[in-house]
Parts: sequence; structure tokens; C-alpha cells
Amino acid sequence: MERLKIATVWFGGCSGCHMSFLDLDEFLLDLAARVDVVYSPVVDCKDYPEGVAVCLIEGAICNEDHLALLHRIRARTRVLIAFGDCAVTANVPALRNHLGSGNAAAVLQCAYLDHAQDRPRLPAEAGIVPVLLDRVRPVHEVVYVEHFLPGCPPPADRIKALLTQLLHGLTPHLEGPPLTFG
Amino acid sequence: MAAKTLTIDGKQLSAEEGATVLQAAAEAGVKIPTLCHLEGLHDIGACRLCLVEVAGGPKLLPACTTLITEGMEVTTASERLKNYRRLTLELLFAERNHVCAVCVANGHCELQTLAGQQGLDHVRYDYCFPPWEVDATHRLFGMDHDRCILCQRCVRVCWDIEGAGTKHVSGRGGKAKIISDLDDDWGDSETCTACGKCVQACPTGALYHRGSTVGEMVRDRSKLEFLVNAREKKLWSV
Amino acid sequence: MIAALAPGKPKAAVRAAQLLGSDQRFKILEGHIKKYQHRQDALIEVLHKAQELFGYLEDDVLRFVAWQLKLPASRVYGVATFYHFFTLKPPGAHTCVVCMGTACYVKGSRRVLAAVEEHAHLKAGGTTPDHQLSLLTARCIGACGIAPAVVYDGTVTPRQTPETAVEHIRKWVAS
Amino acid sequence: MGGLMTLADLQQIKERELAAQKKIVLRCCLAAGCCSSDAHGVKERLEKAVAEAGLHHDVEVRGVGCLKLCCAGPLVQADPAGTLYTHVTPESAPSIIAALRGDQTALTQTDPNAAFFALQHSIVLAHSGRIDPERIEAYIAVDGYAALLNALTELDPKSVLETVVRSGLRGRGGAGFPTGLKWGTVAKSPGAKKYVICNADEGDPGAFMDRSVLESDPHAVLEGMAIAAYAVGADQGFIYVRAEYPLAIARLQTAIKQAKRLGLLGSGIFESPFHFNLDLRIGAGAFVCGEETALMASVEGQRGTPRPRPPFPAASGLWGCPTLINNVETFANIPPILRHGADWFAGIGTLRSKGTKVFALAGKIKNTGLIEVPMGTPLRTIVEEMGGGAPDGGRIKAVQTGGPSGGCIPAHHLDTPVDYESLTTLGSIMGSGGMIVMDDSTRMVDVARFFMEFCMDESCGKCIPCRAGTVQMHHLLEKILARRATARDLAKLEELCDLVQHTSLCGLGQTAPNPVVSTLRFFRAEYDELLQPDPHGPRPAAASAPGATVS
Repeated sequence: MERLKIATVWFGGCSGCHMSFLDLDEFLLDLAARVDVVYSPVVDCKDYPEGVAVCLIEGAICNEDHLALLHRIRARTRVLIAFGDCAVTANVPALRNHLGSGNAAAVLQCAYLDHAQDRPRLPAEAGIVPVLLDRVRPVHEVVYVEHFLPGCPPPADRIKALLTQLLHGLTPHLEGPPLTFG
Repeated sequence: MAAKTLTIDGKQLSAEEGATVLQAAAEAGVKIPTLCHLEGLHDIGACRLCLVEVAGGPKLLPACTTLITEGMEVTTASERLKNYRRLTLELLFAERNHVCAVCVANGHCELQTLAGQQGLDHVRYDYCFPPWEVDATHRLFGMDHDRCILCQRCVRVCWDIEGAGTKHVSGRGGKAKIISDLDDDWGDSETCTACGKCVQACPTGALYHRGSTVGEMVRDRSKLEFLVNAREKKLWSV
Repeated sequence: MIAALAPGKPKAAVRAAQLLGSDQRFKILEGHIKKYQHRQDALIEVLHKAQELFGYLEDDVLRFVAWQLKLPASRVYGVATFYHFFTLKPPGAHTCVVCMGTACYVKGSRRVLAAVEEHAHLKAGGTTPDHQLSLLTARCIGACGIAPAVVYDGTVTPRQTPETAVEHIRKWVAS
Repeated sequence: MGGLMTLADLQQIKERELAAQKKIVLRCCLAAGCCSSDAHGVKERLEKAVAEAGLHHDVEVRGVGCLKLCCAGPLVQADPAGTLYTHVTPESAPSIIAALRGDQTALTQTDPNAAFFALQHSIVLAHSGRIDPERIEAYIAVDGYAALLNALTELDPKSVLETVVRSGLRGRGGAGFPTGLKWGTVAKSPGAKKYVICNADEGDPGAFMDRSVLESDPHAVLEGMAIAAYAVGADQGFIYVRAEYPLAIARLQTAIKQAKRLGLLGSGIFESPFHFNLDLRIGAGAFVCGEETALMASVEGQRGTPRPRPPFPAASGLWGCPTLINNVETFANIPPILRHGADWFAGIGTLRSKGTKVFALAGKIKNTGLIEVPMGTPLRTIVEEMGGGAPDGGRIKAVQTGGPSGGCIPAHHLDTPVDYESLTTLGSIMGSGGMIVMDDSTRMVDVARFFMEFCMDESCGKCIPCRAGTVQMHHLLEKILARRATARDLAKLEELCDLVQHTSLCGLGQTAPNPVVSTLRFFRAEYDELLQPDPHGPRPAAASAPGATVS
């Protein structure tokens, strides 16, 4: 059987969802036996490859790099999973959205200048520091997403259930205690 | 009072005349989702989550304000109703800033729980991200308008049970807002008795005890029922 | 002496008495409220009169009405903010109300409004910093037969264009 | 006089009025439309010119209500010839006097027998533009209050009710509920105290029928209300009129004062035990107050938020008492029905929609103004023959009826007869009678957005589907208009329309999606044109059967 290509990606989030993924413990070994993790914060790979079967997306879409990569991911992946509250609802990263237009500048000003303890300076390096979007967005507001795993973070057994069903070629159906935001 | 017989989701049952569909269903063990309903307060039929189908009529009726009639056939959980409930909840989540992960009511929130029960795993409408503020001027309580769903439970509890009339709704439509007195800072209110009933009544994290942090705001709804029974029926059963 | 037992802010009654003494208009309003026998269901009528007297409904006026009708302030505020006709901010010396009813809309009231907004550097609902002009929109003033209509200082004016509207407000904005 | 009015008194007033009638009457329209073009100046100048010419024994200058052709105002009509002068100014007014003497006049005229006037059938507007609405004597002279007198002295409440039932009159406020049935329910409801309310909160943008009726013939509404009160057993009435209609308010105040002075309102009317008190309540700018439960909340001095029905107002309304609510035009139909009989009224109109309907014709049409036509008149007759079609060579594209609760009827359905059922079939409603004509230059998605913005701003905020649903629908329409939306967004819009229609608490919410639904039904191509391709949308079914598995 051909080994499936799996990816995980980390956008605007705290990496807690990835921690929850690592909480899968020995299931990770079962997974490793069946799939290749071709792109992930824990894999040293610069480019998102073609022909990926499943991608777990953690985090909200906050900057132009996120946006560009997400479009590439959508084009090269069969099934996207919005992974955790930041990806599903934009969550905490989107708190700046309430400030209205110009919020990105306001947030940078507050964090890097007004409250800097040492050498106040805006991070700016063309081509390296990505430009913030004016509106932090959940993943499905940008591209079509097949499955959603809300939770902050989503519990490990839920991740396992979803991946197992997907790998067995089933239409995922999650049962048991309801999954909620938060 | 006379009893009426009716069917709810295929179950034959009888309930007292004057009972609402919601009460009759509860007695029969059928749970109909609600948000603006709270035992002890008069119902206003605002949240539309308890809408049910009644055979013989095209209109959906709110279970909380519809009285039972003889021979009534009620359906509470058709696919159509479940879909409407999901959409209504989606609208609520998109309307204000419900950030469950950092909410005082996380894990104890009726909105969050309902969303889970209705299988809502994401919101398809664009979030509005309105700029609401937090009123933290009261020495005991806080009001976070970001989490408010305008169910008016706090208003009704303040008028109907406490009788102070501190809380009301100002403005209208999406700009409607729960206020204290003349939209004063809550801490400056001359009418608020600091009884805390509104905090107990709130279904979400909009009203909270100061000092409670994420997930710590647990409510005691039974106190309101206890009070109503004590006042109206002179029965003090804790 | 009794006041000494309740230190702190003056109670509503004391404040109402102060207002009565401070401004003749409160006396007139009180007379009007008496005419309605202090009936609580006359709240909207009373607010109409109050706005007529004061031009807008400032906090003191609302508190006075609440006190007179023995209603909680929250109810008075809730009602005053529910209806578009009541304004809680002082209006400008002149008002320009662009009707945005359907008939006016299909006949170009949007362009009329945009022209006025641009000329006065003002958004609908706002007042110029010098308090000379308030720009408002109306849902429909029922003057559909002569659309698009604009109300300048209470005078309904028919068949307005961006040019005629700007011409009309020019003197108010310039002065 | 006060309370001792009798048939003889009424007769006497009428005879005095008729005796004082002068040979020539110059009727000056003083309705809001013409007033905005200085109709008062015209009237003053005419009076002066009459005096100067020494004609005051022969010529009366009379301020009257609406002369209907609003687009050509200020209007002056000269009796007995019926000559109708248009666009009269204070400067040009004196030449009307000259014309009376046979001189040439440069004043523009319009043919009073043109289709716009000739095809009208005036019942509600019978006195509009003819009598001085500020004088009760003028109303009495055209048999005003005779129907009330007859009801109180000759008929018992039951037979009044029966007459209204037999007439087939249906509510003119929008929904078309049978008026007699409503009255009967209130009459039957137990309770010592009952109320009658006249809904004059004409909130639909593009509608000014009720305003014109109130400005032109306020006593007809008062009389209709008194008759209704007698029929259902009420002794207190309220007229809830919007603050945006200052002239209508002033004329109602005058009318109520006059009627009270003559003892036609108050206690012991026409020496009968019936008493009826009438008060005016001024709205304060809330469209939702047109909804009856919201209106009652407003009359009680509350926020105008609706409540679930049942209980209906007929059983539990104002302060919990049985309450009859009808709109202005409905009440104005009552005195003629009692005067001429139920059969006469039932003989006009169609099988299920009896009588006439007043429409406010506006928008992209030559003749804007007020028309009253028998129910069942084809839309084409109204907009093409009477309205004269689109101006400036444009083509009529659609007719919007029913305001924000209604829909857009496309030009190819213009042969539809105007009655309650036909309009509903087309996804619109009769509504209160606003009729806005749209031509080729109107973009229908923009029209839908306009109405949605209206509903969003006017939502009271009580129930979630209306409060939050209108915001999302408006957002989606803006997105479509900005060419940023995809087919998925359109699907979401349609889904929301369905939700808001079926789950909102009151009529405002339930009908808020109508303009979208009806434009989608007839002008879907205009939506599709604005949609963008969706490169990141769901995979075509073949690429990943069933939906989202990986194998």
C-alpha cells in the first residue's frame, strides 16, 4: 500500500494544538508506520510538497505569509483539517480585529514601542518579517476546509479518532462527548 | 385544573391545562434547547431555539410561550429544526466576540454547551468582531458585552425578582446593549442592590464575579428557583 | 438634617429640585407631566415635549423625567434610545435631513447625500465641529411624489440634486 | 354644544354649509407634497387676488387635502369647470383669477379627465382634495358623521358588525385579514374595558397613502373608529401616528378637538349611552411599531418590541385588554360602507378582495402621486395608463410593492391583477400600498441591499434571527455587490433567508428576506453576474467521493 503523505502546519497559534498532537503517544508510532509526515514544524522541510493527503492546520491566518502558504496548501492537499480554535474561530489572535481597521499598526505600536522595556523598535525587514493582515481570519474564511476539530486545544483522542477514520477511507463521524469551542 | 393529552415526539403524555409546551416536554423527559428561558422568569420567546413544529399549522412556535392544547402533536427535533438551531447558534457566535478559550465561563457556558450538543464545529458566517467594552466598575461584578447574547435574563431577574429595575436594554438591533441606569458605569449605579442575581442568571460569560478567571465562573441557578418559590408560593425548599 | 444621614451624592429628589430651580424649561416640562397626571405610559409623550424644549435629551433631562414619572432611569434611557426621533446629543444650529426612502433612493438620494457629506466633511448622523450643521437621514418622510426630497431646517424641499443640495447648505457650512 | 348633537343639528350644519357655498371654488392642495413647494404661499396670494378683484362674494379659496398628482404640485383646481392648474407659484397664482374672467393664462394645466384621474375610483379619497380638512362642518356637509349617527340610533352593535362582515372588507395594513372577523373576535372577547387603535405608523418607505388620508379627510378616520368602537364595545381609542407626519398630526389634533366640541366624541354621543374617548399617540421613529404588538408596547410608553402571538391583541392587547387594531385606510372605509351598504361595497373589486385600494405611485414613473383603484385592476393599467410609464424613454423593469416586506414584480408580470392573493403568488404582498416603479437603470441586487439595510437598522434586536440574521444577509449582499462573493456565499444568503423567514419573532423579521427572495426569483442572473469563481471551494464530487475522505 502506498504510504500517505501527511502534513501539519503552524500559523497564528500558540502551538498548543501541536502539543496535543504529540500527546497521541504510541499512536504516533502506528501513524509513522502508515504515513510519511512530509511537512510540519517538527520536520525539516522548506517547501510544502505536492500530493499531500491530509494537512492539520493550527492557528489563524494573521499575515501575508500565512495567506500565501495556505493557498499553496489548499492547491496541493486533498483534505484540510482546521485544527484547534485558532484555526476554526481565529480565537485569541483575532482579538485585535475589534480595534477595527489599522489594528495591526496599533498592536505593533502597543507591543513593540509603548511597552518595550528595552530598545523600542518595530520589527521590519523586507522579505523576512511578514506584513500583518488587517483582519485575522479563521482558515475556512480563506479556503475550503473539509473537517473541523475545535477545542483549545482539541483533545488527543479526538485527533486520533479523526485521523484513524480518514486513514481507513471512511467519511469521518465523531461520536461521544460533544466537541466544543474553548 | 383539567389535564390535556398531547403527543411530543411521538410520546403520549398529559399535562395540566395552562402548561407551556416546554413544561410539558420537560415533564415527559424531552429536552428542548433554550437560551432566553430561565425557570422563575417570565418568558419572552426571544432566542428562537425552542421553536417546535405543531401538526396542523405552518408556523414554528416557541415552546416557552406556547400553551398546550388537547390533542396537540409536537415535534421538537426534526432535521429542519435542528438545522435552524445550528444556524441560529452560528449567528450568535458571529455577532459578538465569544472567545471561549479565554472566557470566564468556559466549560460552564450554556451557549458553548448548546453549540456542542447541536454539533456546531465551526461558524460559516464572517465574524463581526464588534468593538464592545467591559464594564469593570462594580466592586463585585463585571459585565463583558463581548459575551452578551441579549437574552435579557439579567433584565428580567432585576425587574421581576429583585425589583430594582437597574438593568434594561438600550438602543436596538445589533446595537442593543444591556445597561445599568442611564447607561452609567455599573459601579456608579444608584439603584443596583449588588444582589448578584443577574450574575447567577447569565447563560454566558457576560456577567461574572470579579476575580474569576478562565473557566471559573460557575453559576447557581437553583437559587433563583428557590427565591421564586419562596416569594410566590411561600415554600422554602433549598 | 436628614440629608446628613445620607451623605455622598445628592439623591434624585434633591437633584430634581435643583434642576427645577435652575432652568425655567424644567418647570414647563413639569407642567406638561402634570397634564398627563404623571402617568408612566405617557413617557414617550413626555420625551417628545422634553426634546422640543431642550433640543435634545441630555442626562439631566432624562433623570428629571425618570424622577417625575417614578420610573427607573434604565427604562427611560431604554425608551429614549429605542426611537430614532430622540437624540441624546446636541444638534447643530441647522439640520439637513436627506430622505432615503425607496422612492427617493431610486431617484438618486444616495448621490445627494454623498455630495452633502463631501461638502460638509460630515457623515450622516454627525454634526460639524462648529455645531452649525447636523446631517441626518430619514427612513421615509412620505414625500415620495416629489422625490428626492431633503428637509432643510424643517422645510421639505422637492426634487433635489447633488448641486441644489450643496447650494442649500453652503451658507451654513461656510459661516 | 357638547354631547347634545342630534340628527337635526347635523342637518342644520349641512344646510348652512351648502347655503354658504360660493359659485366658484378654487381648491388649493395643502397636502405635504404641495406644501413643500410653497402651496401656502399660493393660497395666500390667491386670496389676496380675489379680494383685490372684488370677487370674494363669488369665489372661495379653499385649502383642501391631496389633489393626487403630486409630481405636478402645487396644484389648484377651479370649480365648477374642474380646470386643474399645475406647478402654480405664488407669482403665477393671480393669473388664475384672470383666467376666471376669460383672460389668457400662461399657467400649465393638466387634463382632469386624463387616465390618471379618470380610472380612479374614489371611496377612501372621495373627499380628498374637495373639502377643507380643517373644518368639521365641511365634513358634515358631505354627510360626515351621518353613518355614526345612523349606527348609534338605528343599529345595534351586532348589525354594524354584520354589515362590515358582509362587505368583505379586508385589512388595508398589509396582511389582508378580514376586518369583520377581527371585529367579531374583539366583540366576543370577555372584558369590561376594550380599546380601539388606529395604526397610522405608516413606516414603509415609499408609502404615503395613510398620510394623505389623514391630511385630507381626518374626520373619516375618526368616524370609522367611533363606529368600530361601538361595534366591539370599546370606549377608548388611540391613533398612533408617526412623528414624521407633523401636518397629519396637526390636522388630527384639530379634528379631535372639533369632534369633541360638537359632542361627536366623548360621552353620550348623539344622545345615546355610547361614549368614546380618543387620544393621539405620537410615534418616535421605529418601523417595527407598525407591528401590532410592538405598537401596543409603544402606546404603553415602552420600547416598541414585539411579543409572541398568541395571545392576539383581540384577546389580550393594550394593558391586557381586548384591543382592535386596524390601519388608517381600513377605518376610512367604514363610514362609506355604512352609508352605502355592504352590498354596494362588495360589488366593487374581485371575488376575494373587495372595494378599492389606495396606492402611492412613486419612483421612475411620469405621474407620481396618489391613486385609488378597484381591487383587481391590472398593474399595467396602473403604471402604464395611469402612471404614464417610465420617464425619459426608460423602460419599466419592475414594480416594488409592500415596502421592505414586499417584493419586486418584474415587467413581464404587469398584467397581474392587484389583489391580495395575486400579489402573494408572485412573492410580493399588497402591503399598505406603496408602489415604487423601477426602470432599466435600477440594479436589483442594490435594491435588495437597500431594503436589507432598512430592516437591519429597524430590527428591534429582541430575537436572534432578525437581529443577527439581517446583519449577515446585509453583509453578504454587500460582498456580492463588491464582486467578492462566490456561489457559496449566495447559498448562505438563501439559507439565511429561509431561517429568518421561518424563525423570527414578528412580521418585520419574517418578511425581511422578501426583497432578496423575490429579486432572486425574477432577477437571479443579476446576482450570478456579480459572483466570482471559487478556486478554493469544495472539490468536485468526483475528485474526492463522499466529500472529504482521503482514499
